[in-house]
Amino acid sequence: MIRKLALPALIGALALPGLAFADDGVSPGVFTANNIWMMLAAALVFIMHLGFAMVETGLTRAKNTVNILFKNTFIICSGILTYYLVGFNLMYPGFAEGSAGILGFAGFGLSAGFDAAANTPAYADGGYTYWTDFLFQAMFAATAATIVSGAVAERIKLKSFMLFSAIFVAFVYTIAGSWKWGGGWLDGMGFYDFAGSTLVHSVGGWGALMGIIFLGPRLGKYSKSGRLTPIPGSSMPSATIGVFLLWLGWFGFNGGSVLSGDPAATSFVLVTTCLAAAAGGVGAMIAYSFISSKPDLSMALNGILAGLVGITAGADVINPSFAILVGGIAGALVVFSVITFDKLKIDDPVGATSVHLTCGIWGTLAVGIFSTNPEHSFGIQLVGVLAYAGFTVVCAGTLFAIIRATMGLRVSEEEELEGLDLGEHGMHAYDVNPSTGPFDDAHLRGHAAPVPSTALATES
Amino acid sequence: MIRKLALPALIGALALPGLAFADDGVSPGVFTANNIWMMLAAALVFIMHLGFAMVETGLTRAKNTVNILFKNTFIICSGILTYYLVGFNLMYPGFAEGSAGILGFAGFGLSAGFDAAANTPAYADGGYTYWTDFLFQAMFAATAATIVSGAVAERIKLKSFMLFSAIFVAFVYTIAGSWKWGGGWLDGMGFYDFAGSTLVHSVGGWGALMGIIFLGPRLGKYSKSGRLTPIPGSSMPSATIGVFLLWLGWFGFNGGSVLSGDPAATSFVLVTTCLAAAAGGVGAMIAYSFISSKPDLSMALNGILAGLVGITAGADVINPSFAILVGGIAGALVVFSVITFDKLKIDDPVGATSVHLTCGIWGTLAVGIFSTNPEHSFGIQLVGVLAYAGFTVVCAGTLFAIIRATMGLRVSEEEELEGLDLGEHGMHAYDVNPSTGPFDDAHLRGHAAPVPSTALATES
Amino acid sequence: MIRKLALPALIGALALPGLAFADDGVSPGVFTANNIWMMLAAALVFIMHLGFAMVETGLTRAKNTVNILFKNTFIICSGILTYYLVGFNLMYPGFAEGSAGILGFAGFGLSAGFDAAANTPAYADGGYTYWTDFLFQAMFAATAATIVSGAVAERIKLKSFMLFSAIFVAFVYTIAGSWKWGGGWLDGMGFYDFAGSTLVHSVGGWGALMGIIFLGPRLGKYSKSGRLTPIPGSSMPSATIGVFLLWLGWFGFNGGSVLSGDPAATSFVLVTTCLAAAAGGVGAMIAYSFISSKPDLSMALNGILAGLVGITAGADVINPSFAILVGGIAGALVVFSVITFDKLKIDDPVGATSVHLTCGIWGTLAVGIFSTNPEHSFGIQLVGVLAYAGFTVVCAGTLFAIIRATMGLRVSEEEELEGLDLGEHGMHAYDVNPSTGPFDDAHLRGHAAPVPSTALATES
Amino acid sequence: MKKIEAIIKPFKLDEAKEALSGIGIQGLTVSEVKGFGRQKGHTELYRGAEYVVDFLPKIKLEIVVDDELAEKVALTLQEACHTGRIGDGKIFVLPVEDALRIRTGERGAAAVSVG
Amino acid sequence: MKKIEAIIKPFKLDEAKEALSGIGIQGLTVSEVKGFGRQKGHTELYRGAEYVVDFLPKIKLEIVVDDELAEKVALTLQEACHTGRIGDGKIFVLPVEDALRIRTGERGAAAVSVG
Amino acid sequence: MKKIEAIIKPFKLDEAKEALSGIGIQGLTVSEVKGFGRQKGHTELYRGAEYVVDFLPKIKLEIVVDDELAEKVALTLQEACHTGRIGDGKIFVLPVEDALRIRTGERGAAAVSVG
Ligand SMILES: Nc1ncnc2c1ncn2[C@@H]1O[C@H](COP(=O)(O)OP(=O)(O)O)[C@@H](O)[C@H]1O
Ligand SMILES: Nc1ncnc2c1ncn2[C@@H]1O[C@H](COP(=O)(O)OP(=O)(O)O)[C@@H](O)[C@H]1O
Ligand SMILES: Nc1ncnc2c1ncn2[C@@H]1O[C@H](COP(=O)(O)OP(=O)(O)O)[C@@H](O)[C@H]1O
Repeated sequence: MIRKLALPALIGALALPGLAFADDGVSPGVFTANNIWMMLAAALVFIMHLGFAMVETGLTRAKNTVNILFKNTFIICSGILTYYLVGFNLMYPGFAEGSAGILGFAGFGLSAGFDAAANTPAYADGGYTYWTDFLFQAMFAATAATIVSGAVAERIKLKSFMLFSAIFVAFVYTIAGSWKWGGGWLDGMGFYDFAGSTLVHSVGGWGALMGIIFLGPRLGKYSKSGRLTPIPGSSMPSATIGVFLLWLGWFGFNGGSVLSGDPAATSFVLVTTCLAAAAGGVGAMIAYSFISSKPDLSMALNGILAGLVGITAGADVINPSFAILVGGIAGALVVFSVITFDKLKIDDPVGATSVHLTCGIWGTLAVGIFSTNPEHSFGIQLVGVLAYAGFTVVCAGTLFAIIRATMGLRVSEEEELEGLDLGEHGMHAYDVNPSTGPFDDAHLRGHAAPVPSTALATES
Repeated sequence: MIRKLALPALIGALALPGLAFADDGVSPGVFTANNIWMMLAAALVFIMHLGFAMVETGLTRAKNTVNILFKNTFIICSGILTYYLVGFNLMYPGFAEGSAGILGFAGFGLSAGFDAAANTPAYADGGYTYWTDFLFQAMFAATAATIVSGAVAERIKLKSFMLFSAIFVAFVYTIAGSWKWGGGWLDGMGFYDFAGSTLVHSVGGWGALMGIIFLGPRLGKYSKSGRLTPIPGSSMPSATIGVFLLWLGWFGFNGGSVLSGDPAATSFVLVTTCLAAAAGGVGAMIAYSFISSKPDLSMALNGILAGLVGITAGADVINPSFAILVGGIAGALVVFSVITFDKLKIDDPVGATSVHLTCGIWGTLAVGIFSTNPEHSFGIQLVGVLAYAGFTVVCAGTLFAIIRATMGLRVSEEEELEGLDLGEHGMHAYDVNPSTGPFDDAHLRGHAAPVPSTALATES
Repeated sequence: MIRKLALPALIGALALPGLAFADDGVSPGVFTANNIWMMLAAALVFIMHLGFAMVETGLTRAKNTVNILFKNTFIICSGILTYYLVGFNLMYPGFAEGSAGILGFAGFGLSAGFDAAANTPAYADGGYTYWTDFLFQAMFAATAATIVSGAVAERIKLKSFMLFSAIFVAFVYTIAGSWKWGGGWLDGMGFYDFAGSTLVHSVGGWGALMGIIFLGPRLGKYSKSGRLTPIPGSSMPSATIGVFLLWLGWFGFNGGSVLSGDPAATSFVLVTTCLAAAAGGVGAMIAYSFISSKPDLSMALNGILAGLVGITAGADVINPSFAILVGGIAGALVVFSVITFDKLKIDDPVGATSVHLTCGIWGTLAVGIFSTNPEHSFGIQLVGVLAYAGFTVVCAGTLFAIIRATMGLRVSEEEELEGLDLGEHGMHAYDVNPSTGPFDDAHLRGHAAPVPSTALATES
Repeated sequence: MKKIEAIIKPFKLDEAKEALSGIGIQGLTVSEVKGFGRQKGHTELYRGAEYVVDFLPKIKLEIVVDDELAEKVALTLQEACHTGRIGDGKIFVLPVEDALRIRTGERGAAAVSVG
Repeated sequence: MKKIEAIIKPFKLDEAKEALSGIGIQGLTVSEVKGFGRQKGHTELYRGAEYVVDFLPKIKLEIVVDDELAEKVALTLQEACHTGRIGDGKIFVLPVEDALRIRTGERGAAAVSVG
Repeated sequence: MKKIEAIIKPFKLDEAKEALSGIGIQGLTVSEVKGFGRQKGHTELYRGAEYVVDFLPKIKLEIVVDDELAEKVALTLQEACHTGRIGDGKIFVLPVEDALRIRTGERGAAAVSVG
């Protein structure tokens, strides 16, 4: 998606609203329908944040669950607010003719939303209103930081992560995004990334990788001799809920990136998206069958996400049969990527780097191979991949280095062993023992009020 | 939202359908799109019931989980049926010109849906059909009782609650609602409540408060000396799922309250809603940081809900920057409200009164402060708040008093200690021990069939 | 729903696109809105797969949870892919004039989607595009196999089930479906099944029944003397999440079966659907109250599903008051069906046969009783029910027989006792003990890396 | 030395702990167990079928003390955990030959003393 | 008095309980434990990596009885829990010096008798 | 025979097991317990209110061995589980009168020997 910057059109619209309307050829019905589609796409991308929270919760240990949920709650809240404050106008600065297209800023807040034509069809060819535009983009923005969250889970200090993620969403993601979706230099070069295999997923993935490198693996994951001990997640149902919600959210992530409800374009994108997701799941199952005769649910789930990330760059320009290929390869790739990263002692509890970085790159390059648009080229796609790699690695690396040097990045070993829930939050995530045992009743567990003596007398 | 009562228009429509259409200026495309938006809003409000169920499940103990889930399942089912039977026509009675606007009833059932124009643009300016109208309103209705459910959890008798909630939804909520949304006396006075900070949330909140007062605190929450012992919830992932689903549902709760898919209005409302939610979460985090250095997830989650409840009364008339303020204050308020209620021995396991009552009042008054509509006044908003307070307190109080005197309100102390799941339902909510221990296998736990002897012989 | 096969229209469209448009009388606004509705319906049906996964997870034991989640993940992935490959064109072959209407095939893949008019209003009267059509139908298809999954849970071999479900979705469901929705012989006879009480639910239900018969009951469910020992599920919250998501999904399942966003028709269908669901829940509660004074949550949840399945065949032709009756009866039926099947030693862990088969039949026959369309007859409905019964029983039975004879159907007794999670996947679903005990930390549980000695020294 | 093992009703744990503190006991070990005895289990229900759960949740306390304290601990526990209703539980006294404090290597009575 | 401690395979609990009832035992305490012994643990898999879980789920039974009953309880349990396969478990007999029924204050054999 | 009961810090389980293997111990039984002692519990927080959790997670090991091995097991465990910090735990030695291997019916020392 490239948001059309409708500033000149806006001026025209103010002068000649009737004509502008006629020019656009967009009826009130189409405008209303388009805008509804885009608002719902925003809602669907919103629910992806719950999806991420659940995947991360499921694939990490129960002693760190509150911490993970808190981080995800913080990211969506702070992400929306910083996007309101600066993000939206950093990402869509309206680069002037002849500008380098690297950095621009259109001012704080959303005052442009009160322009007379900002919420008419004139704003964006009748695709959506200014407010919808902001909302959809804001929901996207927080995604990048969420990707990092899973990779650094179970050992990063809460406050350090909060600082990192706030800056990452507000500045790194948005400035990087302006290069393509904001109409910056990569857009000028012809780089293509429909809905963010690179702009969202690889950016998040590079951030995740830097986090892992600066933190090191979790205690106990590797012995001194280097032998790997897996650390199973705490809840496969949670992980599954997460992945299905993410797939659902992708209806909006990719479907909304059409930037209108155009029937042919949106439905085509949903078909390629779902085919790639399905192929990703099956691809991962097949690839894993070469490794073990016992199918791994977490890999199949990662495979679905891999397929989704893989098709995201080209969901509108890759035909269904190739979408299956792109998704299936992504699903296989994610399996080998997870295992390879594990061998390299890059300890990523949820496979975020494999899903978002490895498959984000693959998806971006796949546009260069399979696109129906002859203008897309593998070389330029590669340039884009490298540009985002360089920028994000430098920014995230610098951020992590500064944070590590000042406030520290990793919790103490005691806290890590005991769990971040107790260390950072002083509480537990679960107490599902239905018995009336003492460990399920806080009032017995702690310094409790004596139970009224009548209760004792009547208990049978 | 004020549902336009299109009866006169209907008559016109029957006579001159073509003209009615032209008058409305609503094309089939806009009508179709509007109605789709409203149906989806109904679906989103529906899923809020799962959200409530999960929040309540998460923030209470595992020994009462089945009971909570059952109550929430009952509320949505019975709520829809009573709204069909009487609720819809109590809430939207079509007060006659010159009526007092306090109580009206348009008859049982939905036969008006078969009027010739009931499902044409003539019904509601092309915003939606009669059937959509009913569905959207029905989904709203059950919400008020659900708010009570959380507050009285872990100690109320199932049947007593079922009776209370059925009457509360069918009569109290609907009659109160008619005063404003049904075009009654408060509407005439100029009271404003866009989507129900007062009509839904405070009404539910007052009911919750009365329930708590009539029931008293849970055993063990306060010692004889009055010292407070917290009773942690059983599942923070469930609570988080609940809050994210509620936020998602609010896209429909507030977005649907525009009563059409009007692009500018709906998208504006979604932006203020999401900004307030985000600010509520951050506001609660900041406020809590003055109390403890260890952030509390449940407070952050309550903060999001607080922001949502707070903006609900004025989501269409409060500008984005003020929406952040309203939400942020709500988030801070909820923290202090939870702690204050706890000090006052008002034992609310899920913080329902703090979220829905405290912030519902705040949101309603905030319209008087921040509204862009100069006709909105703080004084009249206060009148509305007080009117709903009075009516609901009296109705809910009377109901609880009668139920307590007749069938009893609170379970026995033994049952409360043992858990309502066993007492009211004879079953448990969880058995997630994956081992083959005897307590996970009912056939070993209970009077079980002897395992076939071959099984024994082959077990290694 | 009967998908209009727009092939002749397509030809017209190619010749005279402008006229085609005028003929259809569908404006771009309506077309866009309709297609959005249908895409969202596809998304809602998609999320039903998560609903099924959660219901099954909740109502079975924790030692089989990974297996259940894996099966559900596989079904949706493989279902979409086989529907792409052959399913769509088996189900909608475009039976030639005068054909028997039993079996047809329109070729592999989706190349018809690239026809010039495939994504214009000419394709399906402006209801949706070709791509949307495929997507919506694909999401439906996998549902039938999912129904089987729950019924055979906790004892079927993974690979055997995978093979069965892939064939069942690709061939049995699709060929059966072509008889009615594909315009085949039953459609010609006047059989009516709006959204699949029979075509989806009974077909799945018959498959489930055959699976249960071929497998036999779970170990420990029945003693040698035939006495029944219930096997409670592992998570009532999961089951509740599942049912609410299924209800939500039904907004798309039934609402999308209108095959357009027509305001009156879609909103009518949603109202009957929700009333029946609510009545199903209440009906089950009432029916169960004759059996026990302690309400059973799982029965109430099954009742909601029963109401939904029951109304599905006639959601567009049964008036609201009768929808309540149909749903309420379905809710009561499901209670007696569950208990009766249990007595007959048909061991269905999740009640799939009672919900989908019993109530699918009831719903189909109910059309013959309550339909507002005088052409619908009880007799023809019965013919349809029997035809689907015969075909599915034979196909599923043959499949299960072949699989049992070749690769085997049931896991070993040891594996069943130990759990399929360990046997088929070598892993566990849950580890929610938040303590740092050794059984929650893989690195202590397994052959672990020694914890760094500094950690020991500092642990307090 | 003796080991006192007590099987008690779960909600009595707090009172037991307080009572033991009252007589100077500073250490004990607790576990969740299931008990089968004269106290009847409850009937559970699931989807229309009943089954009896015989095993009831109980708490097991283990306290190792010097010989002379054993009787006092047993009586204190009996008093604290007594409700007079079936299922109150049992107290067993077992001989212990030696004790060792892991931290210091102290043996015998010193290993379980307050120091 | 003696305490019989038996570590058995989980699915044998029911048979053990039945067998003990058969010889008049009316009370016992059960807990979930993990056992490490000659029975090999199983290999688990997660995301492509294997690890061996050495600790297997077992059930521990504790039954305190009069001296004369001890041998009978041990033999009854051995028979009921026997499958002949590695990992069937162990039975230990420990001396108990005293018992006390919390409800009544009865001591010694009376504390664990049917009364 | 003797039964060695050790209450240790959870993260020491693996080292304890390795150390015992080192001296030829092939069987043991483990359970999760909560300990109350001189090691202070931690403060937990919930919605603005604090409460102290006194019971800390511990692991209980039970190993039955021949009399002559008992001392060695105790000392090995003490060494392996020692960190020098409060809460390291205790080791108790109890007399055992008999043992029985369910699989074979072997009695006494043979029941817990490697065979
Ligand atoms: N012989 C026994 N050996 C070990 N534990 C026993 C024995 N008898 C009873 N218990 C334990 O004591 C608990 C209480 O016993 P019960 O017979 O129900 O009541 P009471 O002690 O009041 O007579 C049982 O649940 C069980 O855990
Ligand atoms: N020396 C021991 N002390 C305490 N428990 C033991 C001992 N040896 C074995 N166990 C327990 O007995 C169980 C069975 O022992 P194992 O050696 O596997 O088989 P078997 O008893 O058939 O020889 C173990 O899992 C463990 O719980
Ligand atoms: N008298 C006792 N009887 C039984 N268990 C005890 C006793 N004293 C301590 N314990 C157990 O030993 C653990 C460690 O004891 P603690 O006093 O905290 O530290 P330390 O052993 O280093 O002095 C406790 O948590 C408890 O489980």
